[in-house]
Amino acid sequence: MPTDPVIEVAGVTKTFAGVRALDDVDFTLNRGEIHALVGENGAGKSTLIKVLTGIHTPDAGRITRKGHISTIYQEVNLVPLMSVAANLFLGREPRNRLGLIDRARRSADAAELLTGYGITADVSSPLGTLAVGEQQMVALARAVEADADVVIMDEPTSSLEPREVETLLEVVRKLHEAGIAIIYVSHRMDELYRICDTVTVLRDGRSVHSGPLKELPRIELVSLMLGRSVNEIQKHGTTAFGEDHYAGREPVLEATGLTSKPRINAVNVAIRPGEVVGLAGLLGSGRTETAKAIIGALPLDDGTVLVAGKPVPHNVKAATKAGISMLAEDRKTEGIIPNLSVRENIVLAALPRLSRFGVISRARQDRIVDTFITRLRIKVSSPEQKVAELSGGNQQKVLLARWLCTEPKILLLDEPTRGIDVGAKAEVQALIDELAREGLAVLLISSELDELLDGADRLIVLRDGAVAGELEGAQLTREHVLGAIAAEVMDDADSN
Amino acid sequence: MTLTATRTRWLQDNGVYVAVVALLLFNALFTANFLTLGNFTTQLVQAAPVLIVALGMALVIGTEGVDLSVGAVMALAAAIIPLYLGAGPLVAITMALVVGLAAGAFNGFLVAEVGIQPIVATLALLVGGRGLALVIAEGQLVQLHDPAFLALGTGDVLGIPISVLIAVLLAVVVAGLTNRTTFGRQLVAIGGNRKAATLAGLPVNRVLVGVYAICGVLAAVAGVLATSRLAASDPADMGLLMELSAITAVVVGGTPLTGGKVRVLGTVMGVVLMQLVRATLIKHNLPDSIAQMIQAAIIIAAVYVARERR
Amino acid sequence: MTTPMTTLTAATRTKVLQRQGAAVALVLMVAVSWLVFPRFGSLDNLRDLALQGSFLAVIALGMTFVIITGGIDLSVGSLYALGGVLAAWGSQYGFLVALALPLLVCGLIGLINGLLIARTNMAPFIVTLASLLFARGLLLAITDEGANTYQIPPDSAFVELGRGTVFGFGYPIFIAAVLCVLGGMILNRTSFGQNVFAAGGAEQSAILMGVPVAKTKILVYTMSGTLAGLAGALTAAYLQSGVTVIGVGTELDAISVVVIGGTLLTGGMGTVLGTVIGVGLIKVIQNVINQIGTLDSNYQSVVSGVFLLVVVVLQRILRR
Amino acid sequence: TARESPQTTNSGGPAASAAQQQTSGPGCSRAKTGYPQVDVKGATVGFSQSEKEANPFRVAETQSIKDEAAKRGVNLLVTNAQSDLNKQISDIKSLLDRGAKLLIVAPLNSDGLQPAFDAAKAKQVPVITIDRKVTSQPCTDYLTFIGSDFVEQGKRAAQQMVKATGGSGKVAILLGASGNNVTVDRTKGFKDGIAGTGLTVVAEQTGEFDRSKGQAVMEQLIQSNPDITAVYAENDEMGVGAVTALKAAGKSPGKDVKIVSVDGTRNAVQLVADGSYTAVIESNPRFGPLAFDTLEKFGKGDEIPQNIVISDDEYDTTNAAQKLSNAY
Ligand SMILES: Nc1ncnc2c1ncn2[C@@H]1O[C@H](COP(=O)(O)OP(=O)(O)OP(=O)(O)O)[C@@H](O)[C@H]1O
Ligand SMILES: Nc1ncnc2c1ncn2[C@@H]1O[C@H](COP(=O)(O)OP(=O)(O)OP(=O)(O)O)[C@@H](O)[C@H]1O
Ligand SMILES: [Mg+2]
Ligand SMILES: [Mg+2]
Repeated sequence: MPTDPVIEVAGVTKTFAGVRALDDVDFTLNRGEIHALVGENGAGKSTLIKVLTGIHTPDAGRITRKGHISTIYQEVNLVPLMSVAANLFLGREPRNRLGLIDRARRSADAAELLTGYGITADVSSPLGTLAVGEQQMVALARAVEADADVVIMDEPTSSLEPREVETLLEVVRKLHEAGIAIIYVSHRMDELYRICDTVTVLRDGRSVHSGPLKELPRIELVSLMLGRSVNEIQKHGTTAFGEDHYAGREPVLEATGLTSKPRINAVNVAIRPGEVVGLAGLLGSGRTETAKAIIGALPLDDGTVLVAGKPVPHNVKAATKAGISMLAEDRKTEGIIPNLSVRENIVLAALPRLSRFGVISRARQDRIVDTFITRLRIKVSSPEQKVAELSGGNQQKVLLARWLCTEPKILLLDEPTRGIDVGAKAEVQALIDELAREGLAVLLISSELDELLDGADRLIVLRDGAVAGELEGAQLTREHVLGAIAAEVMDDADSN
Repeated sequence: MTLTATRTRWLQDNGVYVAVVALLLFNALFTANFLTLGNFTTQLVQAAPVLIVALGMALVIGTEGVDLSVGAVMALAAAIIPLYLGAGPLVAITMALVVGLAAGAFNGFLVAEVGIQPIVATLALLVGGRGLALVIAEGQLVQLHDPAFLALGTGDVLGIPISVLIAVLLAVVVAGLTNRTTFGRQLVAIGGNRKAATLAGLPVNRVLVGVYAICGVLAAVAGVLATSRLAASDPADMGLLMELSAITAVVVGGTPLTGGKVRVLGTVMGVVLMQLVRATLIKHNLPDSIAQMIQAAIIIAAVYVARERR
Repeated sequence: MTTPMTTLTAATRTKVLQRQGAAVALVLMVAVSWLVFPRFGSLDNLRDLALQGSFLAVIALGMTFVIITGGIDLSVGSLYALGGVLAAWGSQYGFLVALALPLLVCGLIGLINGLLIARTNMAPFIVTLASLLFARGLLLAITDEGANTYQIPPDSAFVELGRGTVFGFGYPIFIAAVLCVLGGMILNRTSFGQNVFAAGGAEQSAILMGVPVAKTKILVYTMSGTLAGLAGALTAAYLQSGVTVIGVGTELDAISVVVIGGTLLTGGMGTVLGTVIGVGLIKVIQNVINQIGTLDSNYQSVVSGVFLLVVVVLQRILRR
Repeated sequence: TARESPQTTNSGGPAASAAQQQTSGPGCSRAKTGYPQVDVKGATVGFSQSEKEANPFRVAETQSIKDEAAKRGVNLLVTNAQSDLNKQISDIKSLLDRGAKLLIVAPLNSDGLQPAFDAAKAKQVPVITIDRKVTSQPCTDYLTFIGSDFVEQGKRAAQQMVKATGGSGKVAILLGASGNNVTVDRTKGFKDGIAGTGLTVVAEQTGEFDRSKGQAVMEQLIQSNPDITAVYAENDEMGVGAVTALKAAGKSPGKDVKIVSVDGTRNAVQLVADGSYTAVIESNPRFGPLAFDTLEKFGKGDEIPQNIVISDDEYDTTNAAQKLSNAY
């Protein structure tokens, strides 16, 4: 491939309050290439991107840019209260003859544009009412439509389900054909190998490898990322779930008739101790809402939740007390408390257990925090570091730790491995496995089908907020699940 | 980290202390009769009620809230005192505190349960509360003569004025509350990210009601002390514009209005700084116009130094 | 398909109620007042209501923009008074000076507010609190500690700006109306307006989306200062003098009407129409308290407080 | 200057000091204004009060108007502007709207009520302003002003101060609220009054007419200027606050520090009687009888002087005990 760099980075270093996020990094993006940027959580990927786009100024080094860069950042960065259409065209609104914004045209254009991305939501409703995945697609559409020479995507698929991922990859391919250079960050190996030409591996802020991707065996890529030998890694598979879980006799969680119009309708979920139940479904099918309904965070029109046969009042506090915990999908707005330290974030939900007469026991708190930081390999400079300063994946681990230290009976996990690197992902999965074996009931929501198939003992498939089927044992195959999900497409065809 | 960065960071954290020391130095050099015990006592006594209110305000601000009604609550407390003073000072003080508690809990209820934005929820009590106090007092200032009650404002223990002792004690309690208790941790978590705190199963509403109730009680305590010192119940003027003084002191002391953080010692220093500024301006007999402009400049300077960098 | 249809209309109905909670309250208030107090509906009374509302509306218009960006402007009360004094002083040099001077000076103070807030990351509450003090101090300084009240010659053209009428309705009413229409248009139909929403709705995201957040904030505070100065100038023209004691607590009035009008104090959402309705509500309740007539003056503030509470609680309940 | 005849309709006590007044300026009659004749008895009269009835002066003022209205069989409408000038204009317009044929206005400020006066003029309703003189035209914009002369009050305070101190010493002035013309006038009168004596002003700081602010300011001043020998407070409340501050600083007010203030509230006069206060210049709030008399006379067609200065009493150590019942 001829070298025609559109972005050149030489010797860039960036330090945050003692953390060296980028250390003498060189990086070149050539015209028309799809360049994978990979590395463990906290390796410096997002920081490099922010340096490229000018959000951060590097402490040292040189950056050369040609042309216009358009970026999809790791966390959805749109304005939730503004309408979908306004978000799409913010900064380049269509005007009428008087120079005023032509709202009708804006809506029409937006609707048309989004249909191309498989989104049919009402473009005049506030963006915040869309599911996270849908928002991600809006962000994608916005970035792609902005006449860019370079498009940067920081984990664009982390909250997308398979069909959406296909749409996205299709978009990437089209961009590629149009000669646009792309930087693509993802922890999903399959995607990388399907679309990327070249790869740069970051480890601890240093660029450890750069070259064509196809020639690099997958196992070697992982080894480069983790800085461990190939042998060491071969012991693990792609997912790290064990086989069977011990399933207890009576369900510890019984949620029946959960209804919250118009989002979910008469959903039943029952989980036995030691069982991992997966929730499958398309984007916006109501998986998140189901989990929120169980924990009491969604106002219900109808439905009851029983824990160990006893009804639980419909609020988060009561549910938490009854032993239900939920790892929220949107860690930025519903998960981390940005001002607080890692330590404080971890013990937050378990405080009552760690204190006597309302006074916190320092020793017990530290013991728990240290345990989880080592066990989940959370990368922090110290437990006192502000959680907002951690990389996305490490924030996710902090949240997981928060829930594990409440010692719940039932754990609702909404996209638990979203944005987590391969190494840590395997650990998280192994952990889920271990917890289930210890008798925990787990509800697992994941957009990665493999994760669901391997991890769950039983799958509930949701469609349009209602249960469309349950799969167990031999039915747990890709084909069955896709079949159950895809029924929707046929339904749509029927009714039209 | 570079040296300048360290220095900026240090100044950012300790700017308010630096400012207090600078102002003390200025006064020691240029203000007549400043370095006297009597003068220091005066400054502390005048600062005590503001500090007590500011402590409550700091907690409220920590939850990403604000309480505009503190001045009105002080007036309510003042109005209550003469009604019950006949039954003894303890009864009167208790009643005043109960009213403060009720007012605060009401604010908390509006914020937590009804979901009204703090500034508006407490604005209602700011507008109506003083009116209510005046209705209770029938628009009259009442002179107080009960020696036991008045001792609260004028008495001292080992030379330290009682009101100053109470303020310091309360500061220590509030510091313990924020740093060492579940309640304190939950409070800043709510201020940092309320949605996340809710999903983490924290008793969000209970904590919010509690915080506003504490703020109400503290405002009432301040009202009682100020009333005792004035030797009169004066609901028309008691605590007028106290909300702004308290908020200023809290913010100058390094607690951000965006919530998620409470600095108790900083708040104490913020109160002391603003008190010193006022004293300096009076002692140098500056006209009101200049005094107000200088105050504005000092507030900006103090907050500028302590601001969070992006 | 009937079910989706009915849910749709029901949904639209609740949406209207949610958005227009204040409007519903205003219509109710007006209807009841009209029935109970025969003089409420008199043309004279309505003219006076509109005129009194117009000054507040001009200030609240600026405040609406500020609040939508997630900020707050406490300096408007002082700037309102300062604007009046400057206009009265300037009136000796003619109409243009009387009008331009307050706009320039108050606009400049607004600009400084904006610069401090946008460029140094200081909290709007505290920055504008400082300029509240500063502007009041400045006002006292130029009036010899309040001893001088500048008079506007009764026959000057400037007085006409405040006192002139069309069909008995004062010019300030029309000026406020035009400004509010313009304001609404700017908010909803220009990129600047969109930037205002974006800056308040999610500041970090807006920056990442390329919105000039700092510039937007600076503009918004400048606007708010200028409008407060204009309101002061109009008031001075109306009162024929630069009264030094006005504007105390006006910032709280302005904030309440904006919030009553449904604008979120946390930013990102709001309408000019809502603010106008909020102004209407506040002025109507004041008028009604007067119509009752027998209320003890101390009770009046209790009633105002309770009213404020009822409106925000109602709105909150409607929004559920 | 014509002298009004003393009023005798009132029993002694509080109203006694309202019994005399001086008048000045060219007269104003119904003939000159062309206003219709209105009988006070049975008429609808509007009273626009400026501030909340939350201090003794306002309470006594409103009460005086109400009492007198009841006595004369007047249908009285009352509004309160809650310290908001724009509201006072609305208030006055609404009083007119509600059918007031005569108006008594206690202006919030000397300037700025022109629109309200114009509205009254348009309806041919005579307006009497009380307690604070406005800058508008007497006889055209309003009928007459009944009230105290604030500059004069300051001068009289100065006289008392000179008498008590022997004309030498260091004075601290506790100013009223900034920007308020009562503050301005009482300061001017006092400074004029002490000019040429041995009294020097060492500090002047605002106590905003508020007792606790007066106390706080005094506490600061007595620390930095321990040699202050006299305090002039522009209202009683601040003066009483200063007494508390001085006592706490180990001074004995009334003796080593002389205190003179303006108002005539019961609390201050009591202190004078007790000996810990030097003198109080009264600012008489009992406008009721005089206001309605004036309206009656105007109705009859008599000429009304453009200024009617209500007479203010004085309380010092010689008379405070006897006159205590006059204080409000
Ligand atoms: N604003 C900040 N302040 C302090 N430290 C920061 C900040 N942003 C990033 N860091 C640190 O820089 C390092 C790199 O973070 P970065 O977000 O670039 O990682 P990443 O490779 O994108 O990880 P992930 O896969 O988890 O998203 C981390 O150690 C992180 O804690
Ligand atoms: N606050 C809200 N207001 C209105 N509609 C909402 C709201 N939140 C979600 N929805 C809608 O409810 C439906 C279900 O959303 P939900 O988040 O449960 O989907 P999901 O299956 O979890 O999707 P994802 O894959 O993004 O997690 C979606 O159509 C979404 O647009
Ligand atoms: Mg990242
Ligand atoms: Mg979801």
